[in-house]
Amino acid sequence: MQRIGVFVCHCGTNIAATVDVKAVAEALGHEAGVVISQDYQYMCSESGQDLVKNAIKEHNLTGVVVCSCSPRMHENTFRKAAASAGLNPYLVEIANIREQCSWIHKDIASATDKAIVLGKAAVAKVHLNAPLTAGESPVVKRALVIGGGIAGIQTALDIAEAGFEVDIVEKEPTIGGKMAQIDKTFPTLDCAACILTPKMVEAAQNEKITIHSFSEVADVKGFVGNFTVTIKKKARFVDETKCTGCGLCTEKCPMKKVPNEFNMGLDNRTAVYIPFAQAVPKVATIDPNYCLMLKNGKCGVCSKVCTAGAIDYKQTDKMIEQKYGAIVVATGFNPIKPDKYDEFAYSYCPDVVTSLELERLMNAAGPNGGTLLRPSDKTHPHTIVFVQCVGSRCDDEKGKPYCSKICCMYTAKHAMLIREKYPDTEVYVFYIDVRTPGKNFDEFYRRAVEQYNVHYIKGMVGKVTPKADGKIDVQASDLLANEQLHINADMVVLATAIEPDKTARPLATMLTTQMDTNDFFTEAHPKLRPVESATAGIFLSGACQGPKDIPETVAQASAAAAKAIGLLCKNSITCNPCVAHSDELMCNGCSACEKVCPYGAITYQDKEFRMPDRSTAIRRVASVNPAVCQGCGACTVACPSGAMDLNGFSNSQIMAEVDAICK
Amino acid sequence: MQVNENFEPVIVAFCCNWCSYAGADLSGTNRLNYPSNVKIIRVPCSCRVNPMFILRAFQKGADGVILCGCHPGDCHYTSGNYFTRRRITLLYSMLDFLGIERNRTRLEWVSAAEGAKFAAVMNQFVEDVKKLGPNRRLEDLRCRKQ
Amino acid sequence: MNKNQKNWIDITSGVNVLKCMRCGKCSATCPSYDEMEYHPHQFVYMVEKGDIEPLLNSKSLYKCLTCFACVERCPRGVEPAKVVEAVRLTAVRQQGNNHLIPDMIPDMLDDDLPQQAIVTAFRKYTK
Amino acid sequence: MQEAMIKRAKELLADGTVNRVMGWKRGEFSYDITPAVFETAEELDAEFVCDDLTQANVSKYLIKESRKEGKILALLKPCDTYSFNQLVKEHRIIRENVYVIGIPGGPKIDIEKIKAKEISGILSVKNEDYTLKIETIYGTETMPYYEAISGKCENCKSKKHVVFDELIGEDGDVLESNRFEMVEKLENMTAQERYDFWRDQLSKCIRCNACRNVCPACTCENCVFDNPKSGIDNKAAADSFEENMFHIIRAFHVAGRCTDCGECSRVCPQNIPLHLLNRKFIKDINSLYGEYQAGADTTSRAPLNDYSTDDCEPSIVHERGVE
Repeated sequence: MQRIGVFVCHCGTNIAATVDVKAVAEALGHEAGVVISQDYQYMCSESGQDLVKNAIKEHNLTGVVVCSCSPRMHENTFRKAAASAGLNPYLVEIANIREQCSWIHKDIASATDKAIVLGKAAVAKVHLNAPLTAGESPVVKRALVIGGGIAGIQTALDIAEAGFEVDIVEKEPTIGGKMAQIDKTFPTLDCAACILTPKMVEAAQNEKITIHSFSEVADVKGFVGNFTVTIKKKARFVDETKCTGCGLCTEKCPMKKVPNEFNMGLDNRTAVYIPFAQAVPKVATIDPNYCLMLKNGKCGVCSKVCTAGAIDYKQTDKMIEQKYGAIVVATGFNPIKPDKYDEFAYSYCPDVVTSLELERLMNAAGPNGGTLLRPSDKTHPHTIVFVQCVGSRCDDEKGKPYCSKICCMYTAKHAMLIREKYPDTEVYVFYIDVRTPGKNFDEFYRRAVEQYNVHYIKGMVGKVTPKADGKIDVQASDLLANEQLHINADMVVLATAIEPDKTARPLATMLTTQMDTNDFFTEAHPKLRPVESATAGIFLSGACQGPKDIPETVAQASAAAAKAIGLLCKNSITCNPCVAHSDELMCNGCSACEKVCPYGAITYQDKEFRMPDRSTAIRRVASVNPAVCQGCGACTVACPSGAMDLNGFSNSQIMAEVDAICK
Repeated sequence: MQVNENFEPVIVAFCCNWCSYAGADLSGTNRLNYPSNVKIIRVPCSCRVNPMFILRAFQKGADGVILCGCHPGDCHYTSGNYFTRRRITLLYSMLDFLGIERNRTRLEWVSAAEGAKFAAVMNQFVEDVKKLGPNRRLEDLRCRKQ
Repeated sequence: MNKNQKNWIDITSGVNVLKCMRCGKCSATCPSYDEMEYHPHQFVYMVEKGDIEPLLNSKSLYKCLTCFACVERCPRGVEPAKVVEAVRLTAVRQQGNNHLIPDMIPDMLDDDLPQQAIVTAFRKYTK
Repeated sequence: MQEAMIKRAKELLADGTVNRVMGWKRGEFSYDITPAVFETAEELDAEFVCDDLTQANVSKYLIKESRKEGKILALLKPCDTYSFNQLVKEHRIIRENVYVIGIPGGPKIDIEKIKAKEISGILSVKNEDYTLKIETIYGTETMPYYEAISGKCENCKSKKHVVFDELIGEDGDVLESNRFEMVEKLENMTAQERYDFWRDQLSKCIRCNACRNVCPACTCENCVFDNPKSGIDNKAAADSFEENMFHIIRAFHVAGRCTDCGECSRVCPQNIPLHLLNRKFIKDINSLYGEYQAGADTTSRAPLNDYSTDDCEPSIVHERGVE
């Protein structure tokens, strides 16, 4: 026999002003199985909770209905109260008579009627509630960081510092990411390599960190605390354990005409290559698209000169499987290619470059050894025009709708560096708005204007026309002077928008995390949970979540690490007990539920059953892994026989609510 | 059809916990009105709603049933509402095939931020069902309280 | 500010001038820039403010070549040329409304006049 | 043809390929052809029947039979192979335990259509050059073959066997059929007319459960309508609504799985055109989510267990047809 207690909250006047709470308590007191029905000023207060606890003990209640605010608000409060009084917390139901009743309706009579119906539905449901126990699931004490840029490196270092094993998966042959390509950093103008490479080395030398370079995540299974990840180690045709990084092979390789992606294709590399001198791991990689041995079977020079015997033309992609408790996504960004904008002549004029290309042109390790020269004729440029917002803040399909955030600052940096090094060069910056919020940022921009005399012009470049004499005509508007300008420039630099890496979208699908329309990962809460994804156990680090500069990226990387460490510190996590379960006697083994499960929580096994006629039969039946199931209920509807049901929201419970409402 | 001015329909609304139920809460927080005919049943995801529940509601005397879930692509469980969309499209099409008035059933995507949309949808739905009058075609008179 | 006029321009141009982020790319790209008193970005801005009278009285209206370079290059999809066209239409309508009425046609007809010319003139001067 | 089947079945029994044969035999009346399992050559000689009246789809029987000791021979008409394949896909039939021989399909004869001509006391029916010669206790009657064609064969969708180990006779092709004609006709009626149509039909239902019991897609270990835990269990019809609910839910449960074999309408003692509900789902699925034929293969994803991010919204119901 059910013994149900009903507790109606006034919520001060929030509920009591429009709902006659005494009448609600009175009406629900007559429902079958209800042994006590009370109202109280503030049910969630300590004395209100005591009221519930005492009633549970005094009346030996088997179920509790609280008519109060939304269950999203205080369901946990009352569950905990029930638990402390010895009642299973899942025998508590909330009737939402505030957000969905008293705050919506003005008429006391109809609001009271509705509150009674909602209460009755909750009573009908609680009749069928079963005590549930939250299971525990162990946490694997190892983290995976996807992406080895500054974000991934920082996250990995922080997690390792806390004493946990951490693996970095990087798709390129070296870690370092975009920051490795950058020359100087704003607003301090210190050398990027000088602050990044020590961190790369630190990551490589940290015994808790394993770097899987030239690797990709191929598959992700499992759930928070217990992910199983398949990592594809792409064939680099060089034995990582043997290669000493001496670079002899790269010197001797006869195939020297491969566009060097590290230098943005501004110079060439060999088919066997080490991306840059400070690469980590410092191991050669053979590019199979260009290697003469791999393409035609003729050459083998690198193998002959390698004293370590590290060259292995027969190497194939290798799959490794590893278990992780937490995953941090740090897939970063790429600048877009501005070739869709015909007016900027990027695709056919070599002296129109993107900012990242300029970064390489100015870098001491770049194609010109740090001397800024025009790519077309290697002469010194005397007039340089910077164009801001190329592809950012666009409302068309060519560009991105958002502000890329970092361009204003790096353009100021470029302008300043050029004026510092080549005072004879005139620098023009065409801007729409200069956006420099951040510590010492606006001061930095003002320095470019005031100290370095960079010409900032409010307006946009409309057309870039390469001329026969090698100069470039830049047609632009100066909105403040209200005139149209023509600048006879030597070089044009486009501050192109940045976009999430192309690998992010398929990765999001594997991780079952959400993305926005621009393919940036969506955080669990835009203000309060900025480094967590909505999927438990998956954290976000760096520009994969949105455009960020280096300090912000590092801050977020450490924050993501802190969240991951918080998870890894636990020995086990409590699972949601409101999960699906299959009644084996009714299951047909038809696999419909398995097909709709987004988590792969359903597996099948052949089980022996005793049939009514005492014979035995082997049947294929579904079973749900309660630690993997998240309780969406998709399977319960796919199941034609009704064998699949959901704890806490069972077929009969929902149907009881329907009946109570429709009566 | 005769329109009874005093007809107060029984409306059952199934709302997914993560978006639409929160959206309904938000319309409360913002004090946006909609008729008290609407009674909400919380489900974890719109894909938890079995066609049986919808038919059961009609059987027991509901005049309209509305199902609310996260916008496609925003499902907390990644794909639940996509399954919902197919199932419910086919079910509503079948009810239409059997001659049940189309405006008695509805599926709406309401996010946790769309309190105003929730109220507007409910106002519209109640109005539409009121126009249709009591559900005679799919109601089980036996279960109606006299 | 003439609200009706502004509404009419908004409707006939089909342009949401509020989308403009004032980058000036339209004016940067305009081949008639130097001929114009008011430039494409000013058209958009002044229509937004409802400051339409000066535009109606300016020769700039007729300097626009309708080459659509601004439409092509506007990063916000504002389509300034359509705004100029809408202002131009406003002016045309104001100046004795329609420049061509059907009753005028019979007098203009002669054997050498291609019918296409009448249709085109009609389209251009009436709308 | 029947002789060829018996001969081949006996061979397969003799060489041990199979130890049972799933076929048909005569029931209480000679024209009542019922599915039956044969274990010996003698039984086959004595009782095996496969003639123009043999309509029953034996796929469903193979769920249980394929779980027994040894292999069973199944003789499947083209339409039956779709049901068979669908059940293999759902892991209901254990394929390894069935030896499938594809046999030619219909059009088959429906005895009810002969009876409808007020011919009674039927002893036997023979097809002589597309004229039916009907021996009755009152003498011999004749009628044209096509006038007695079974409802389920009228809109044959395929003469192709989608699964078989060997064939007796030739394999055919998937046919162009106008099987959705009646569904379309209903769709073009007004809501009131549709309601009246179904009210007339469904009110005849006596909840005998024949449709469910014969349906090769309704193979649940325990049907929701028999299961007290489901909350909707009911055996007999207590009111008109329950027929609606039963038939809608049944059609929904088999949506995307129904191969359109037509058995439900064939066995209905009240002649309710139940297959129209299934065909409505098939038609909707084909038009909204792409052509799909349940049972055509064993690997594709069922349309209701699948989705596309740009599927139509349910409001499409409002945009089509007649309110």
